[in-house]
Amino acid sequence: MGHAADHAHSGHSPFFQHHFIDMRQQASSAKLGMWLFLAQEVLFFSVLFMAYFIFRTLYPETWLVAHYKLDAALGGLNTVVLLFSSLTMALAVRAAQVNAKKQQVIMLAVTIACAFVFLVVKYFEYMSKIGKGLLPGNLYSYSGDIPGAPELFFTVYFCMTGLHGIHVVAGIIVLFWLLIRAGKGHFNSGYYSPMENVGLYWHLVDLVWIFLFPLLYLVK
Amino acid sequence: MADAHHDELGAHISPLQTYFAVFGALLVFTVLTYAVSLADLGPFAFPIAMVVAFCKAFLVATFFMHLKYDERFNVVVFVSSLFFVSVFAFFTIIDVTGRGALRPEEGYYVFQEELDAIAAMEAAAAAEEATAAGEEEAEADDDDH
Amino acid sequence: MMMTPPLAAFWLPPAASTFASSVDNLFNFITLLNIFFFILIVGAMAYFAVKYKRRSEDQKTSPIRGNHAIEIAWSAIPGVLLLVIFAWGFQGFMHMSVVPEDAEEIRVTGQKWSWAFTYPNGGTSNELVVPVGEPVQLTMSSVDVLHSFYVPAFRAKRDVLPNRYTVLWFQSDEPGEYPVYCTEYCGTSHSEMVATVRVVERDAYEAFMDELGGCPDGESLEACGEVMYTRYACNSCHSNDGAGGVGPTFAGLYGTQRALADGSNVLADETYIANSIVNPADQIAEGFQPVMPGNYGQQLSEEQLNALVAYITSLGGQE
Amino acid sequence: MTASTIETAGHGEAHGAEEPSYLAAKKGLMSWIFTVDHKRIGVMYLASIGLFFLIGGLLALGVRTMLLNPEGVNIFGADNPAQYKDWYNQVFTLHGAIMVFLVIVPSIPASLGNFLLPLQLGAKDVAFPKLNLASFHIYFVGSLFMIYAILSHSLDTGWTFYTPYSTTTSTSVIAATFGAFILGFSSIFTGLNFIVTVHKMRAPGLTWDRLPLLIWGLYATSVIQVLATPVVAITLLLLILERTIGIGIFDPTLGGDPVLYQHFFWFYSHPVVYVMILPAFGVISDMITAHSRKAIFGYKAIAASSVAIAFIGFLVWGHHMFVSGQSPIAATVFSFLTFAVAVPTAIKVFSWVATLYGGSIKFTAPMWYVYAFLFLFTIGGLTGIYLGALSVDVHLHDTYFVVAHFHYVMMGGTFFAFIGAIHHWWPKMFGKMYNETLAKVACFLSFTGFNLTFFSQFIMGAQGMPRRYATYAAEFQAYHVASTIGSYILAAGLFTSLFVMIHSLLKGEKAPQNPWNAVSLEWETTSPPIEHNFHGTPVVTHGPYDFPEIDESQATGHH
Repeated sequence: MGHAADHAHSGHSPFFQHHFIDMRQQASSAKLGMWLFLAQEVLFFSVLFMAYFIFRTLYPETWLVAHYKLDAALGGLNTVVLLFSSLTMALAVRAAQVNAKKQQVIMLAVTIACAFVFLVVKYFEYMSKIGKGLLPGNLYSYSGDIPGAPELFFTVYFCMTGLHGIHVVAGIIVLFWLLIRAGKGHFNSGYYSPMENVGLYWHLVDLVWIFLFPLLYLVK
Repeated sequence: MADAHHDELGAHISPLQTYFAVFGALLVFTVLTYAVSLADLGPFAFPIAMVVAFCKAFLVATFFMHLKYDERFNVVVFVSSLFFVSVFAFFTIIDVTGRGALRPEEGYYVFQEELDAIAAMEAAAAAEEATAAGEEEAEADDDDH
Repeated sequence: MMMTPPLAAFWLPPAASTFASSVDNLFNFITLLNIFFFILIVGAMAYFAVKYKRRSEDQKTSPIRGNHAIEIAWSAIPGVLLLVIFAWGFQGFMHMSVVPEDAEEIRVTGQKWSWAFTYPNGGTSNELVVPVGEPVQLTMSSVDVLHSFYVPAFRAKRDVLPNRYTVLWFQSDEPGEYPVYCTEYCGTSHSEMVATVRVVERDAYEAFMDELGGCPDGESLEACGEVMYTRYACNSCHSNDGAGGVGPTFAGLYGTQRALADGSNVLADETYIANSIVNPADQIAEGFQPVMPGNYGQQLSEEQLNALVAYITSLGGQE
Repeated sequence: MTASTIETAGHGEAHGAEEPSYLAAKKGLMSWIFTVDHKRIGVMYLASIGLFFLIGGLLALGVRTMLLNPEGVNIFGADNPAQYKDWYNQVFTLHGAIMVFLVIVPSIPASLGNFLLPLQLGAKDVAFPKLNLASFHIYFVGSLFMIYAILSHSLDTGWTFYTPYSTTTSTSVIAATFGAFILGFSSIFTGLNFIVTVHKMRAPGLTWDRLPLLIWGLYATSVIQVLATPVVAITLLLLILERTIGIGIFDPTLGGDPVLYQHFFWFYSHPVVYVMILPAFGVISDMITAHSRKAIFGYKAIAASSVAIAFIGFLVWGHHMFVSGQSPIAATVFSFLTFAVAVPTAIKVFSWVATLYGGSIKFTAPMWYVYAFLFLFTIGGLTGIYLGALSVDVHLHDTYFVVAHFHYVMMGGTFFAFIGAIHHWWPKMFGKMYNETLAKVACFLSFTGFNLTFFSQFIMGAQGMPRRYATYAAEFQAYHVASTIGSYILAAGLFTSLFVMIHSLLKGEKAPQNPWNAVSLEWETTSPPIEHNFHGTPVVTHGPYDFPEIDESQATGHH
């Protein structure tokens, strides 16, 4: 295993934590931790997906009619924005791997900008729904006629996109933290765990949206 | 330790082209999903949309999230989370859809809305039949002449 | 019907339905198996405790770390026994789940905290009377939260859900009276959400049904109201002697000025009393929660409602 | 010790002997509250869990006392019967909620697990020490919400928060469920930390087949915590939204489905039963071997069965819903899988008993608890068979039979193992020995009281006594009285245990490094351990149960 050699090697990084043997063990532990966290996130979202499928099965006509109330163009725009932010996030990690400091900062900044665009678009969507009374559960007050249980469709819509939106907001916060650290030049080929793991988180947020978009906006 | 394809921690460095190609593919898939939703595919629309979404998810997980080059166990973690979601979904759905299995005509599982919807559908069908019958009668009358 | 084996007689209440014997036999089978395995395990522990008690500090121990044959045996044998139990339980459960075609259907409504039984002729009571030797189907729903309908003597239980019907059936060949419990926690008086099921001959069942339609002939309105007071379980929340409860007492109610939760006052006359029975949420008395079910208007016939009002009026107040 | 084949390599031996223990390394309250030392965090969990166990236990005594009479005993001075019943409902709900969310779920993993896992792995700490501290702080905040719920409007839903009752009652459901939501994250982060630590931080030579079985138990537990807890977290969040803005998912009047709540709830809450019991299996394996000087019988079968139980445990939640209006097809599948999970459990019990064969059994206090555990858990497990069988469960569901069954498993199983394990590792944790005789008296009292309390509940349950009843039919009174008397004896036993512990802390003799001559890694450091656990990195060359007394000359060459 060559502990002694690795130990000496790990001395390079000021971010080495001494209960680990070396930087590789530290990085792979952090990454496994992140994957477990993502597994947890998948189960977290799964309940809402379950609610979606069950009520869709019970009220197919509601789902069919109600989904036309959502703006597929805005949803599509947000999909492209998030996919692009995923690309820039991946490029930011790559920039750390190849020691390109300036590129890290640029890519992170673009990622954050995309996240804000996503939220702004979401804001306009929400405002239009709220204006029409297309709201969850008891708050539902839409004057038009949607068969079945439209309250539940909008409950599912707001819960799913709302929880996703909260994840985007949390993502923005940690991305800013990364941006500051990247600006200070903390990340390089030998240490970029925070960048990599935030990246994984951000891609998962993207993954969830990849399913939300067709399920809510498009599906018949 | 670091060479053109690996960083100091021994992780794989993907070439830039890979990232751009994946992003391109994701855009194509997005357009495809949209196109599928416009075309009238009936019962196939949903499975196709899901297959496309899974393809996109696969691309993101494999290349953007580096699962292709990652430790196998991380793949196991992610796949097992999906497995347990499917267990969760499978059992809950066999219950929800199977509650009326024994004597459905007696309504083990009835929401008022459903009853209303069924009644409305039946009324509409009856009305349609009545008009159709009326037309047939009219046609029959025509023939008589 | 099979004799109740002595083991079941100790553990289980008297059996009074057709599928009870299947449940009891399986219960006994599991009990015997359990006693066998319990003695085996605890016996071995006790034996080893004596035989291998440490006698000296450097006592040598066996190097055994496993034995595939034994391990396979003690996985496979319980596995097979468990399969048998599963199949047996499944068979009994299917018997309980599939309702015979010709069952007598009685509607059950669960509400906090009483049961109402509506018979084929439309009569409603909070006593369940069923004909002996005939399958009876209970089609159940709840007007508020979850309840569960349980008759220990019939080994029958099923949850009662709001806005959905669940079905439970049984056939009892043993005339008698058996307790009914609610076994899904439903709030304050969950433990008093009990009723009686009376298994009677067909004639008596039909006579009981006929009587439910209205007040019995020749009885005064007040006396009939008193019967309704218990039949519809008004007494589970409203006392007739001034004692406190979930709802206001009826004693001394009539003719008084009632303080309402919204701060206003109202005279407790016949109109107020009748309206409070039919639309309980309309005028909530001060200090009480709006928890009374709003479906008595459908359950009570007009005559029964009048009788109940007459009874409450007779309980007093200044006049 | 002759058999110590654990070598220390690397640096640090020079300044070894004089290094202070983790307890003495730093001083002051802040050095505890903000510590990242897994041992101190474990001790803080132990203290908090003990405190909540005391509160939950007193509530249990309240429940038992109120049930002495069929009409109830008005020990809290309620003004009228309705208020009395409301209070009874609150007392049993709080007992359940506190015991489940604040005591049993974190019990062994968060306290002993935190303390022992890195030690048994030969690591300096868990993989993410700050996250570990965060888990404890989250637990603390979650418990504050629970306490707030109790003190504001109490809680009367039962610990399961079934809808629609929980969305309509006037008690503090929001505070309580939000507390449980927060506690869930404490559980998730602890599990995540443990999994990474087991995968990445094992000492050189500590291969998967040399892990102590406690590690296997904790590992299987952690998998459940990470994968099941998020489901209940979001479910409770939906419940809160249901109560505040009426989103309708569980509300039948809006087309929602109250039974869906039960699916979401039990998808977590059944696996979490194994979160409660699997670590107990682990400590029992470690204790039974050390005190009988035998290698465990069927190491691989026990390790594999822990993982199998964790896995199959995810597939059986519907057995809580056999009478809920669930479809008969689903009920059948769930019943079948429930029996499938019984097999690995049976394998474990048989293996423990077989481990005793040919051993050199010393009846120390921990071994008394092991025996009590085996006795009680066997009853708990065997009575589970009745409840898995569909037709019998219809009769027994929601009666005292179920109450007795899960107390035999959770209290008789997990808690007796937990208390035994506290005795076993007490010398390591605090460097003090305890009064052996008094500890055995406590065990005997607890054991006797426990059986009296809960065996009578089996009988009245089978006779048809429903659970969660504030008042009951007179025919059940004899059983209730027996049960209540038993609970007082049980309480006497537990208070004696508490006294043993406090007495040990104040007046106990100094403990040697390895009082039981066990051979897993935690005994290779001082008692109590130094702050960084080991001087240098330990190297493992043998299994966790290779005791020197084992007479290898008798080996026939194959197992």
